Amino acid sequence: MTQDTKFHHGDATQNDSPIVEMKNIEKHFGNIIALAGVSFDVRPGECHCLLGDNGAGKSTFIKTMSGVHRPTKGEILFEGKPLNFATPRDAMEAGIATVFQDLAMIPLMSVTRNFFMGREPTTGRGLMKRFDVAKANEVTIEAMRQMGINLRGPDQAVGTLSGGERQTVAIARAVYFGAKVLILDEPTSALGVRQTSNVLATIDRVRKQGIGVVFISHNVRHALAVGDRFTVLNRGKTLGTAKRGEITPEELQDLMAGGQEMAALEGSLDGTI
Amino acid sequence: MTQDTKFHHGDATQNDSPIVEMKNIEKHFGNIIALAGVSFDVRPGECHCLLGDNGAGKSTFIKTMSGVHRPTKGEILFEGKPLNFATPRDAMEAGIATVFQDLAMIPLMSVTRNFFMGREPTTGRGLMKRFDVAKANEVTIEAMRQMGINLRGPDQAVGTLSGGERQTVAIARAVYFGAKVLILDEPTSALGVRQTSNVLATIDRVRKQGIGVVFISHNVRHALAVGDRFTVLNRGKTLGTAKRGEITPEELQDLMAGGQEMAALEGSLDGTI
Amino acid sequence: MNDTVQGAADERLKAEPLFAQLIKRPELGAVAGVILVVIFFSITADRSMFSLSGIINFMTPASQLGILAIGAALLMIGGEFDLSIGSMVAFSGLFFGVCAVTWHLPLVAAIPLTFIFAGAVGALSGNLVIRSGLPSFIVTLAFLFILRGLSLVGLKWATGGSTQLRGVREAVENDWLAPVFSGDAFPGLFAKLADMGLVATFNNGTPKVPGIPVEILWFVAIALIATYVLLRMPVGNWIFAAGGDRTAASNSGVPVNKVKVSLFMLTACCAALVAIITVMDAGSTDARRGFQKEFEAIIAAVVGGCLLTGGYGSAIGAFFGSIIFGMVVIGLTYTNFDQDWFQVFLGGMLLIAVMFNNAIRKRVTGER
Amino acid sequence: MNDTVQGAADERLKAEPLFAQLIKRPELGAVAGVILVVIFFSITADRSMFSLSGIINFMTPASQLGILAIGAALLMIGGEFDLSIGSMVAFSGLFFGVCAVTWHLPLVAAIPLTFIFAGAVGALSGNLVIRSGLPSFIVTLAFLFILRGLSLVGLKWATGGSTQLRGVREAVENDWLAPVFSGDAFPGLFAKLADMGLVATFNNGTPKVPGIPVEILWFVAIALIATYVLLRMPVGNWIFAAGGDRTAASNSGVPVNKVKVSLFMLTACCAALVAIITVMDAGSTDARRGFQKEFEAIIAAVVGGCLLTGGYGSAIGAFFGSIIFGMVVIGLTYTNFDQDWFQVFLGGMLLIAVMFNNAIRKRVTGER
Amino acid sequence: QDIVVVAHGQANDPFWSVVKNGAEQAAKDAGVNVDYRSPETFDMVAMSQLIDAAVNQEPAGLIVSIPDADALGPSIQRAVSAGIPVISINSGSDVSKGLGALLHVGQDEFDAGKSAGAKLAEMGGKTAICVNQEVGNVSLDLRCDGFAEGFGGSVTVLPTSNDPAEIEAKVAAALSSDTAIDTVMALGASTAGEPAVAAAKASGRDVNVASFDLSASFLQSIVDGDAAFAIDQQQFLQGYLSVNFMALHAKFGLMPGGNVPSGPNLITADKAAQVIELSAKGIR
Ligand SMILES: Nc1ncnc2c1ncn2[C@@H]1O[C@H](COP(=O)(O)OP(=O)(O)OP(=O)(O)O)[C@@H](O)[C@H]1O
Ligand SMILES: Nc1ncnc2c1ncn2[C@@H]1O[C@H](COP(=O)(O)OP(=O)(O)OP(=O)(O)O)[C@@H](O)[C@H]1O
Ligand SMILES: [Mg+2]
Ligand SMILES: [Mg+2]
Repeated sequence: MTQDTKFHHGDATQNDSPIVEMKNIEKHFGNIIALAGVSFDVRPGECHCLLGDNGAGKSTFIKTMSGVHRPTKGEILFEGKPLNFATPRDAMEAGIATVFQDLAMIPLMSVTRNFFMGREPTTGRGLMKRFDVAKANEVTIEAMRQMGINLRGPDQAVGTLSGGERQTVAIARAVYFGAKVLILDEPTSALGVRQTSNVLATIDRVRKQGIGVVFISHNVRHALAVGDRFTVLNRGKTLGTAKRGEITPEELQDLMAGGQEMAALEGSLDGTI
Repeated sequence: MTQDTKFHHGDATQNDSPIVEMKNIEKHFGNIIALAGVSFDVRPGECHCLLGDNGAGKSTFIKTMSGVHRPTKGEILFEGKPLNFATPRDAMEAGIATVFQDLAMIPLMSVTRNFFMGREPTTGRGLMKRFDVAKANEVTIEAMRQMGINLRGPDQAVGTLSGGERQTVAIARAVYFGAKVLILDEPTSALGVRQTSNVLATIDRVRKQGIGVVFISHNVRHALAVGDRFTVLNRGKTLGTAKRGEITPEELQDLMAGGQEMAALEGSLDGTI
Repeated sequence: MNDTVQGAADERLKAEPLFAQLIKRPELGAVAGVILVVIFFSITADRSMFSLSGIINFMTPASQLGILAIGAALLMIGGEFDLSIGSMVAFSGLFFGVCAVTWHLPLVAAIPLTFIFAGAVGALSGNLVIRSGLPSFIVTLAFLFILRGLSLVGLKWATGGSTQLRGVREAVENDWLAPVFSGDAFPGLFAKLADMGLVATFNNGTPKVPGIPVEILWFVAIALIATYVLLRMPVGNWIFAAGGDRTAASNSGVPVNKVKVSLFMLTACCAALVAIITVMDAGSTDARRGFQKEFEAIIAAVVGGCLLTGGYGSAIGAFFGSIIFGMVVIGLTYTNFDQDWFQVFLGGMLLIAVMFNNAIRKRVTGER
Repeated sequence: MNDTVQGAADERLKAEPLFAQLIKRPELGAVAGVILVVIFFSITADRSMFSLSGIINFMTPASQLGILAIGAALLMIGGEFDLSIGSMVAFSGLFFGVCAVTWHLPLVAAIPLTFIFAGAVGALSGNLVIRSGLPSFIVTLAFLFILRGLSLVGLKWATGGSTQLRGVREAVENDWLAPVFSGDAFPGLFAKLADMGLVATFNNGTPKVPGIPVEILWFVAIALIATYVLLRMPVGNWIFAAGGDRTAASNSGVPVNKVKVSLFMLTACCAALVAIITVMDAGSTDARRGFQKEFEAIIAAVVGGCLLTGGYGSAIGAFFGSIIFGMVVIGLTYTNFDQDWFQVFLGGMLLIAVMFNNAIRKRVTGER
Repeated sequence: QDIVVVAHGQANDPFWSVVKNGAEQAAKDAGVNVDYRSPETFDMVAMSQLIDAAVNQEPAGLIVSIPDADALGPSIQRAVSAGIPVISINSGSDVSKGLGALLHVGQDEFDAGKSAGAKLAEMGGKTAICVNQEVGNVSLDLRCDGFAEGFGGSVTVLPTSNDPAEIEAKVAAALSSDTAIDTVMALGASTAGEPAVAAAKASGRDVNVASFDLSASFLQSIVDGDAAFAIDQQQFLQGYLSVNFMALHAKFGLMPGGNVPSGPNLITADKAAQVIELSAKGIR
């Protein structure tokens, strides 16, 4: 394996103003309080990791960012202007692409159709304007191959793909369409080692193009490998934000566990899970 | 964190005859060949890891083991006798519990009802025999707490749980009901660090009780932390089985990637993904 | 909220008023609709609608519908449809009529035979659905036509050419089992109450309400039992699971196929019960009995909060749904509206009742 | 399989015969059912059933049903139901009749008005479904009653008390637009063919088939357009997505609500088209027009392979489903079966056709 | 010899099943083959298609009911121009000749309603409800309209489904909310008539109940004095005579010179008893 290439981890372009800024977001579901005031921002060209225990509210938070939920309280600024995305489509048109934890795929539809769902490429003009199936198939197969998955064919139903294959479709789609901000909610959870390294490399590549990345993960090592800043959530609140280099893996892991004791396992895992 | 306890990794009781033995299993879906002849066995008290790239056929394989799919070809021996589970219920009654990759939960139903689905505890006799809701709630809350999740209440619908909370319900359920064999298909994919260490510790504990564990993971470090034997699948075929200690993490990772080149990432990840 | 064990207080939970807790349950949502409809009619309808005899008057058809609706609701929660319910009423009515009139069987034989027969037909359609993997909609639709057609053929055969089989009342008049399935319960009590002046009487002194029609008692009993089964029996859990996601349920060890076939049999038996009650009450059966009842039963179940996609709903909801439907259908007759507007009114009331109940629930529980 | 770009051969794929590839598609599954029904009738029915006039005879009702069924199929694929289709036929028929007869509007005004009107009602019910979050089943059910009731009220108002509005034929007779929506197309051609002896004639020399009824042309055209839209237009993808999983679709940027409302409007317009064609053909309309057509349309769509749960199906499937249904309904009259057995027969044939098509598909594609 | 009957009433409709029985009896007696066909519901479009289907088979004779001359006219004319002899039954006596039918057997629904209305008015009725179990079915609507005209007093149409329990409850509701109602006219004996009798009885009031068509139980109520009368169209004759005429026409070219009225025929208490048995067998 090539050992010679290292990621560039210079100062993220911290001086740029944030693309998206979220202030004191609260979100309640009936009597359940999922977010109790969270602030967060993403700058162009940085990878901001959102970490935290299960049920901390990470997915709920990025869903308010991508227009799925409307915050119960709090303010969202997009490129400096207050904004409320009414639908995910609005967020997408503003340039935010998201890989949701549940992937947002239609099991009965083919890979290609899922890939381009909502943003189909067309060919022809006027009345003859139609879904460009050939091009769509080509793009899909190619995007998947880049992520390390060789599809049998682009018309296999997504419901019959393996867990990792499905997750890869969602990631490839978001990367393809992510114009300004790319949000990834545990994108590597079901991926094989090869695919995982591809995704991490992709995050790095995308960031270098000046896109802001929000990366949610439970894997400290993955977060540290690509992250520029780290924000930790716990029980619906922020525990704080750290910059790359300001925090050790062990400290970060402790924060992610919500400060609670972990089961005895360290011996065989070299410090981090 | 406690550093003093180490797992016991003595010879798994390799001399015992296997609980489940699968010989030359093939599985076709229409014209798609998912498994092209895979052999595998689990012995009491061992943790046998099933590894492999995305789409290699791991989930399909364990689904034939737990009675969901009927193999197209091949033989299944349970405690030495040829057997074909007609339904997952049969497999369960024989003592096999499974955490499926898609978790097999009903989103609209409460946590407790999902936990005990199919195997409800009852109280009373005769006509008064009824679902013992109080006991079920208690067991659920307690089992979840042991895994590191504090539920708000046992009657929250599973569909509104976070990804990791949901996965924990599935694991806790399988551990509670797994009598002879426990099959875990990527159980830690959505878990936080604390929950992950709990699950790994649980696998260890369960194995010591003489239960056979089948553990699927994409995380080399997790596999090495608890596995006794490692079988690697690639494109529907076995690449071979190795015992603990006979293989280095790097070799294993190479096998899991299907022998293909990985993207350049090693620098920041200390060798394994 | 009796499923709850509350641990230590959790800062991630807001306090929830009891009312909100109650109205969240599918069982109780439909109550809001009932209240609305009652208010509407107390304003617009003749006072006699909510007199004792008026209530019994609309509760009788509501009960007959409700028995079907509860069966349909259970089946819908289990993820399937039965469109053959209405035809089944006609068909098992015919079967029962033939048992009683043509074969002169006593009720103690005729009634169990009818149930066995209906159950067998239900098992047949259920097995067809399971085995073929076809949607139950299409399979039971075929049964809708087949059973309706067989009822006609059977009636003509049994009567020598007519579409109406009569003489059931005479045949069962003196059977000891008859009071369980027909007529009014507690006549003595009501006579006494009338004497005491608690129940209104006709001029000749007989009480206006001679008793509670047995179907109402059956209806209430079945609603209670079904609720108990759904919420407190393992099989209730299986029904929810089978309807919620059949693969997940089956993978978790729920015997999905058995559950579904049993539900088909249950719905068929509900239809048979309604058939027995109505045939004995009317004394006759004809080829059009139960026409479109499958439709009304599904309406009542959906009004009561069942999801068409399965996995969610309640028997109590179907109970109130049937009452809403029964009240609206009969209620207009008590008002001064032009009867030509009947269907407009029926549709409008249904819509308003469901929207109201929905709005209340959203408002109270803060969903959006 | 025109969606496929095949890369290098993959050892994880078995070769698949063309036939298997074709029958896998929802579009073509229903063909097996059609073939079975044709075989059945060629054995049991009078020869005239498959003469040119016989085919046109069963294709006419099949087309009228099919236009509705294609609309219903698109809506079902989009995840919703419309139970008000049948009532919509009556209601827009009345509206059209009033335009033509009472207001003496020329067709060029009456027809667009009718479509606009129907579309508006469709938009209304669609918006109610979306806004309230209620199942479309219950909302459109309310519309079923409301529109049916309004048709009755409207008819009485328009005719001064009757439930039948007559005189449409006379009112539109000489309108230049009439041939597009009524009567037979290509009469000249058929007359010539008859002269040449290619089309059978009655004893008096007029051709048995004066032309192709326009509804058949509409039916075929709509089926083709709908198929094109579903498979080759972005909005087709949106329809599948909206029906497959509305949350996932919406999260992926599909404008789910707009898609659904448009589909409701489309179904309403299909109903209006059928209303216009049948009212002009019959020359009259009454309060029972289109009764239970919603039901038949859904049957045809399901027979043609649409899933009730949404997200799967095809317009071509609904096309063949309607033909199966039309053929079975009319076919019986060409056989010697007693009308009493009609429903048994209809149910049986439906069941067999669907099971057969299902069995063939499973056998061929190796599903289980 | 094939004769086809296309009627607007279904084979499972109590009224039409008697027509069908009559037609079958005639077929047996005359040695011809008869097919009875009807649309699944009251549906004029479907009915015209059934007539077309019948014409395609070129039967020896076609017998139709004509509840909507506009909708059915073209199909009937097509039959006539194809040289198929046509007889109309039941409804359409006014348009039958114009469409080319040889003759009409039956009685107009409107006239039957009118005579029933007149009779009930004569019995002292002032306020009536007309129980219609299939609103929009034009032939039933005509019965109500005729009744209203003959009755003269106030008439309200009570729309119902054809579920006996619902009809009984609705009639009871109408009676209890409007105490002026003294007459109930049901449009079908077994579906609407019997429950109406039960409701009237339970109300404890003196209400005249009459019904169209016959059913054994309703006739029994007439005998018992719970119901006033039933209007019999003797629809058996509509089926029997039309088929018989058609068979004779096919064999010998015979055809009566004018329309044959099959009713109306009021069945009151004195005649009811003797009809019960026949009614139970589907002949009356
Ligand atoms: N629709 C909802 N209704 C009620 N509660 C909800 C809903 N969605 C989320 N929650 C609750 O809010 C909390 C936060 O959920 P969220 O999915 O955001 O967690 P997360 O941080 O993404 O966890 P994970 O790492 O396990 O994915 C959870 O405890 C969950 O139970
Ligand atoms: N029902 C099915 N129909 C068709 N193909 C299927 C079906 N189920 C699985 N497959 C195919 O079989 C292959 C193996 O899938 P499987 O889910 O077993 O992979 P896996 O090893 O579990 O992968 P992952 O690590 O991503 O979960 C995949 O390529 C998938 O596309
Ligand atoms: Mg999450
Ligand atoms: Mg897998």
